[in-house]
Amino acid sequence: KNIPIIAAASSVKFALEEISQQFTKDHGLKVKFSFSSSGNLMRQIRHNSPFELFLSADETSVLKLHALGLTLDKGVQYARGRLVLFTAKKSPIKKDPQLTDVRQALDDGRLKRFAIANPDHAPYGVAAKQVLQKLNLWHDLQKRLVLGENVAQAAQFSSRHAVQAGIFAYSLALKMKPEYGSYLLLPETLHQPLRARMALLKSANETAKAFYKYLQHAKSRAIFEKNGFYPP
Amino acid sequence: MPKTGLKLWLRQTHSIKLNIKLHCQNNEVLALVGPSGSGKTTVLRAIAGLYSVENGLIQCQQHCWLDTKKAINVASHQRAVGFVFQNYALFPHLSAQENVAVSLNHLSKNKRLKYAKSLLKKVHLEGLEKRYPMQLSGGQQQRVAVARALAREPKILLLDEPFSAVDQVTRRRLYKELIELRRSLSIPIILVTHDLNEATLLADRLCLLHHGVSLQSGSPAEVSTQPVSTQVAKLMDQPNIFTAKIVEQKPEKKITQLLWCGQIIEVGYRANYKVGQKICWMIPASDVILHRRRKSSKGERENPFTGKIVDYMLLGGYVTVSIEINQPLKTYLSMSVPLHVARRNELALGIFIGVSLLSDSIHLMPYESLRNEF
Amino acid sequence: MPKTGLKLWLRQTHSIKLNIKLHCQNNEVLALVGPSGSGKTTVLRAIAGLYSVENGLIQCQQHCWLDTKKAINVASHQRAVGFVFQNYALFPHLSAQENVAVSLNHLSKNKRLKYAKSLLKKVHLEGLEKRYPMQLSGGQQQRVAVARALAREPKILLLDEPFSAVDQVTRRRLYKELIELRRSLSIPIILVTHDLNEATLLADRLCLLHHGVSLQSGSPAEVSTQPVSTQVAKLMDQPNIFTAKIVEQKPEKKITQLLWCGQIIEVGYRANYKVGQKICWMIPASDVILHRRRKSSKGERENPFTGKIVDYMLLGGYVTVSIEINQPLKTYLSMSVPLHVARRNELALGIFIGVSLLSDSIHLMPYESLRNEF
Amino acid sequence: MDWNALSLSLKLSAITVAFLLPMGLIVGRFLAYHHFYGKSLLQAFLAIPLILPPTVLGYYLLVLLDGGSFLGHLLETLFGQSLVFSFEGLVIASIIFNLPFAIQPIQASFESIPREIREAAACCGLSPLKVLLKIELPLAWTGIVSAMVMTFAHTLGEFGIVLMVGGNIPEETKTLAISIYDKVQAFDNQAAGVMSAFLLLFSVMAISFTYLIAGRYQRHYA
Amino acid sequence: MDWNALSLSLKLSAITVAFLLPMGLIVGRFLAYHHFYGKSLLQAFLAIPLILPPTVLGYYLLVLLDGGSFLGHLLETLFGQSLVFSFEGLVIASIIFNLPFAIQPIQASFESIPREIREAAACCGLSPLKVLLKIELPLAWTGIVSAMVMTFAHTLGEFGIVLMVGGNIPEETKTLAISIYDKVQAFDNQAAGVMSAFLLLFSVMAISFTYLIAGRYQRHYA
Ligand SMILES: Nc1ncnc2c1ncn2[C@@H]1O[C@H](COP(=O)(O)OP(=O)(O)OP(=O)(O)O)[C@@H](O)[C@H]1O
Ligand SMILES: Nc1ncnc2c1ncn2[C@@H]1O[C@H](COP(=O)(O)OP(=O)(O)OP(=O)(O)O)[C@@H](O)[C@H]1O
Ligand SMILES: [Mg+2]
Ligand SMILES: [Mg+2]
Repeated sequence: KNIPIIAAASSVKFALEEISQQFTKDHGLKVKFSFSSSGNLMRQIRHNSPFELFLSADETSVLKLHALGLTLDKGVQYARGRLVLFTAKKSPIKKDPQLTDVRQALDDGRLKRFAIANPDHAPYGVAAKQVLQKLNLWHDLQKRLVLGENVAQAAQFSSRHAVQAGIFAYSLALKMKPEYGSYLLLPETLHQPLRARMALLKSANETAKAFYKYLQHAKSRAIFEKNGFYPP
Repeated sequence: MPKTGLKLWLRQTHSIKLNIKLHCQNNEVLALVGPSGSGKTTVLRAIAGLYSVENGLIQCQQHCWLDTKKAINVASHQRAVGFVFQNYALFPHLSAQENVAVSLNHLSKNKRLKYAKSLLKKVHLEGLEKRYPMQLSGGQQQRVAVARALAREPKILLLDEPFSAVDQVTRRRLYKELIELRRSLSIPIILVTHDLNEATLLADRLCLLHHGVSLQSGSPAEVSTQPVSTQVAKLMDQPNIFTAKIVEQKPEKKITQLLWCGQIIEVGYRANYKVGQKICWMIPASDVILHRRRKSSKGERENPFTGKIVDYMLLGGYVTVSIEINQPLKTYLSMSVPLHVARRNELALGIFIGVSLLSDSIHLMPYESLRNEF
Repeated sequence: MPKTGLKLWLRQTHSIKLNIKLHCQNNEVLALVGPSGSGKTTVLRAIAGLYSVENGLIQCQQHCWLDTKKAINVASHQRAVGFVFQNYALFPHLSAQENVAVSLNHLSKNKRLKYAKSLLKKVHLEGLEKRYPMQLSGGQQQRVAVARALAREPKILLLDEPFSAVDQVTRRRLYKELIELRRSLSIPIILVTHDLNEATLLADRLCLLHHGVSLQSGSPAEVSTQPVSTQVAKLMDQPNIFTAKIVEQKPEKKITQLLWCGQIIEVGYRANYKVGQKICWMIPASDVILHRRRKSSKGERENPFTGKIVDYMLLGGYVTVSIEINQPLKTYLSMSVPLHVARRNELALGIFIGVSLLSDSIHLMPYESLRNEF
Repeated sequence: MDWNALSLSLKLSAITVAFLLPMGLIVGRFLAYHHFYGKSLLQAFLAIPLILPPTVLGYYLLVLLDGGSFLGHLLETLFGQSLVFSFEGLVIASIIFNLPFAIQPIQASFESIPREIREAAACCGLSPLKVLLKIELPLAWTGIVSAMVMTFAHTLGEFGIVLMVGGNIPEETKTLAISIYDKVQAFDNQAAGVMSAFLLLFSVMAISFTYLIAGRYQRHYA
Repeated sequence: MDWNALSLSLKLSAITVAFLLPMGLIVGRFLAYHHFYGKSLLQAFLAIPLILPPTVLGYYLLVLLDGGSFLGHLLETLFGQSLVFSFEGLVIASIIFNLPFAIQPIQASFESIPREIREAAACCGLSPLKVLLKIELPLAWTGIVSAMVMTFAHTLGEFGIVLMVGGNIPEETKTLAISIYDKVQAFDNQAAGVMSAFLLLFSVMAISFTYLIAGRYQRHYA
């Protein structure tokens, strides 16, 4: 009964499930996941959670827990998230890396709603906000924003008819069925790197540590990449 | 039959079984009596349009309220009925005055309250206008209900056991008020009650219901002393119902003779019975006459019987005794006399007395076997 | 006072006001009568331990159930009372037999059902054991309630208006059954009723309650014909209550004379009243004697009065008439005679008749002003 | 304190109540006085919002109300705007979510009016409409008030559906409950605590007041 | 279909019901038969779980039950383990969340037993315990069944609190409702639809059945 429970951000769900299958195949060891938003997980870890490894979607959550002395060390960065611009099936918006048509659509009224994750607490929301700020769209777009509770909800919103475009994680865009719409990968220069960091928690057992190592292995990197995460 | 007043028949075979025919003239009080569940309330509800019957006709003051053949069925609120419900059904959130004013829908608000006040005065409730139903005693609530029912100037007044919830002293007062009231009204009044005394006291005519069927209608005295069947007699609470045989018919002497308990009883001549025929007969308890102890009076020749007193009950100044006429057959005659008469004649359990059965009070009915059913 | 039976006093000044003292011997039926809200049910509930009073003492068969001074208060289920509730309060989810068996808690399950069956047989309910309360008529429910109350072999039987929910014919049957029943029981029976006839018929003694106070106890005849106050007389539904003045005291002739309506009334000698004193008096309606039309009898010398008949009511074989003795003062005497007597003497509205007031039946009470309050 | 969110929440609650009052009256009264085949099934359907996770219910509402669906398209042309991510959409979601809270107490209070009282009113010559206005509504009012208070309080606190259908737009669909949630997520426990305390205080006061008058009422008439 | 989550949900619901049955009986009966100062306030407090956003309630429960708090410490030493992130913790949260659903119907059903029936039972010589067992429980059973069915259905659907207190751990605290939520989040609409449909079907059946027998009962005795 030493299957460790790994707390992981919802955004890495698909990748992690694949990696853990591979891990079990390679090492004969099993792990369990508890997916939630990074914020929720961090809150739970502060209140005696049974988690042994924490994969955050961002960096700050891990560093904060480290400052509280709840992790073994500062941990490592395991992936780099990317953002996409997504437009629903019948959206009148044309996609381009500089969001020029978004600007245009904003001015001519074609764009009514724009979805991002909540920049107050969701890492991908923070990054999306940075993109919009960098492109000088933040101020004008703010009234048009619908905020997802997390990045998945932002993706849900983006695929709605009522929303013309949205920015969310590349990893989720890969999972979206093409009938909902299409995406465009945004250049990383538009936002601070979405460094996803993980750290072993105080209670980590051997399996957790092994999995921690396995996640940094090239095999895992490949799976991460397949699922929309770039290597750190 | 006059055109005014109420004319009604109801027939139904499903759910509540009904077969009822009755009429009530203006300024007449008709008592609907019958045991619990006999359909009294149902008839009132049908008149008020609160219960839909399969087949029926209800005409009131030349208005047709229901005619199932012509598919006429006037809505409740358009039939001008005054209905006093069994438990009054006052509106608990309205004061006495407002309760009455609800029925004065056609007047302006101001007039309404004024007129309601005057109506409450009529039923002796001045000063209590502002009270809510729960602050009124049973008798006072009943009066509010009556005032409310009358406020509409109804074409008929329906009273469902209006006295059942009040104590005896109040009840007596309310009787008097009803008697006064009906003098001032010229509409039919239908009074539901399961109290025969009440019906006798208050009604001009009485209609006896049983299992949804109207068995007999007539003046209270008539239904009570000349019931059409032993069933009616029993329901009218007659204690002396017996079977006998016709033994002689003397049309010339205007006499019919019965054989009962080995003795001959003479009654007024009844042509419609044959000699040898079995019949049932009854006599009211108050028409069994006691033979005086010491001196005999002329009545004593009329159908004299003697027997032992086996039961003695004192009730409101009157004594009811059971007299054993024939011990093996368990035949008992019930009679009642004022207490002072009972004292003067030293009536008591176990003593033997003589009684006479008044010929005129003996009533014959078709034969039916008399079981003591529960 | 014997040690057995029930002895009770209750006093309370807050919430429901009470000041009640009563006792009831074994094999005695005590009727608690009084208008609605007078506290009858409350007394029964106090006896059964369902209502807690401020100050009181309840002793039954030498057991002390309540003594507020000694802080004794036995729990309901440990007082062996048989309680028949006003609406029977049968357990709706249990059959008649099971309802009775609940009271036989001390027996084994098998014996319980057997004994319950035999008890139901005693109250003439064989064959209906398996029925649920809602499948029984009012009278049958009442019998189940009685059987349930008796099953426990109670030390006292409490009956709260046991006949109010059943119609008259059934009621009469149930009276007979209660009379039979009490013969077989040797415990006190307390019967609450607001029907004076019922109390008179069924009870050995009667206790009159009013606003939570026991006003008078005694045999029904005593309380009814010798009330201690006009209030009691009114509550006992006496129609003839009047004020008068003592005008002469003749101890030697054993006579006291009153002045009433300008005439002298002679009554039996009452030492405790002074000449000139104002008093109240009453006479039962049945003790006002009618003077025969054609022949006079010896009773006619006793306090004769004449007056006009202003009200005539026929009620169950008896006629009640109001006689106007003094028109300006609106003084009316009420009397009742059997219907055949009324017929023979041709009583009718508007005719003048003579009556005698039996001296022995006239009862004097302390003076109180007689308003016709509502 | 997020005053914007508070005023939005109050507005949403008030409008929801304003819509549910007539709906609750019609449906509640109908259920109280009519018996028909499948009534218990209908009542069960009305209880669905109590059972489905709010976010899931919210998701289905989102899909349903969005312009992509047939109904959504219809509503969009009807209202001249998309209902999702708008205050109007929140109102619809809130109405659906509160149906059981509004209907059940109203139904119960109509059921508790004795049939004879209503019949007596008809015999007094009141038309069915006047019976409703003068007799039934005054007698059922505690149930109606209770339904409205519960609906109001419950809309104040509702969160999953509002988040899903509303999209957390400040001054438009960001209600107090969402604001509390956001503060909790952003580790601003103090602000979350203050707002929760306010919400709780208001709700407890409203409900205990309702129970209090309901109790009064019982004592008054029963 | 996530069978693990389903079995976990059923287990959680069953255990919650098992705990709430006696609690609901005790508290519901107490509230039905006793009048005291502040009763309506207490009743309002019992309704709080209806009002506070579940996630927020969940957060406060997390803080409260965690070993760091006094109560949490106490419970931890009592149960020999931390209650948060465990099935036991979920049970506690679920019990708290369902209090109003369990207590209100039970209270109502006890209130509807006429006082005289209970008094008659005492006069038949039954001790208070026997009155409860032989008279009150059989007469109140429809209310009790209704409370239990509602609690069961509602626990199946509860999500916000379970997520917060339980931590979404598969086979331990990941219930059906969370699984549906996860599927919705992961764009697996088909799986979410199937599970929602199952949840709905079960709940609607359970509730309509309850209403049906409640209706029967009314016709039976009233
Ligand atoms: N709503 C109803 N549905 C079906 N049957 C009914 C209904 N109301 C009354 N009944 C039945 O109809 C019959 C007549 O009832 P009704 O109330 O008219 O009797 P009643 O003579 O007024 O009796 P009571 O003296 O007890 O008031 C009874 O057998 C009763 O059980
Ligand atoms: N639970 C109660 N709390 C307060 N007052 C009560 C309660 N029950 C009865 N009363 C009051 O106590 C008084 C006596 O009531 P009780 O029921 O004993 O009268 P009753 O003589 O049995 O009347 P009825 O003939 O109507 O049955 C009444 O004034 C009544 O309003
Ligand atoms: Mg009736
Ligand atoms: Mg009473």
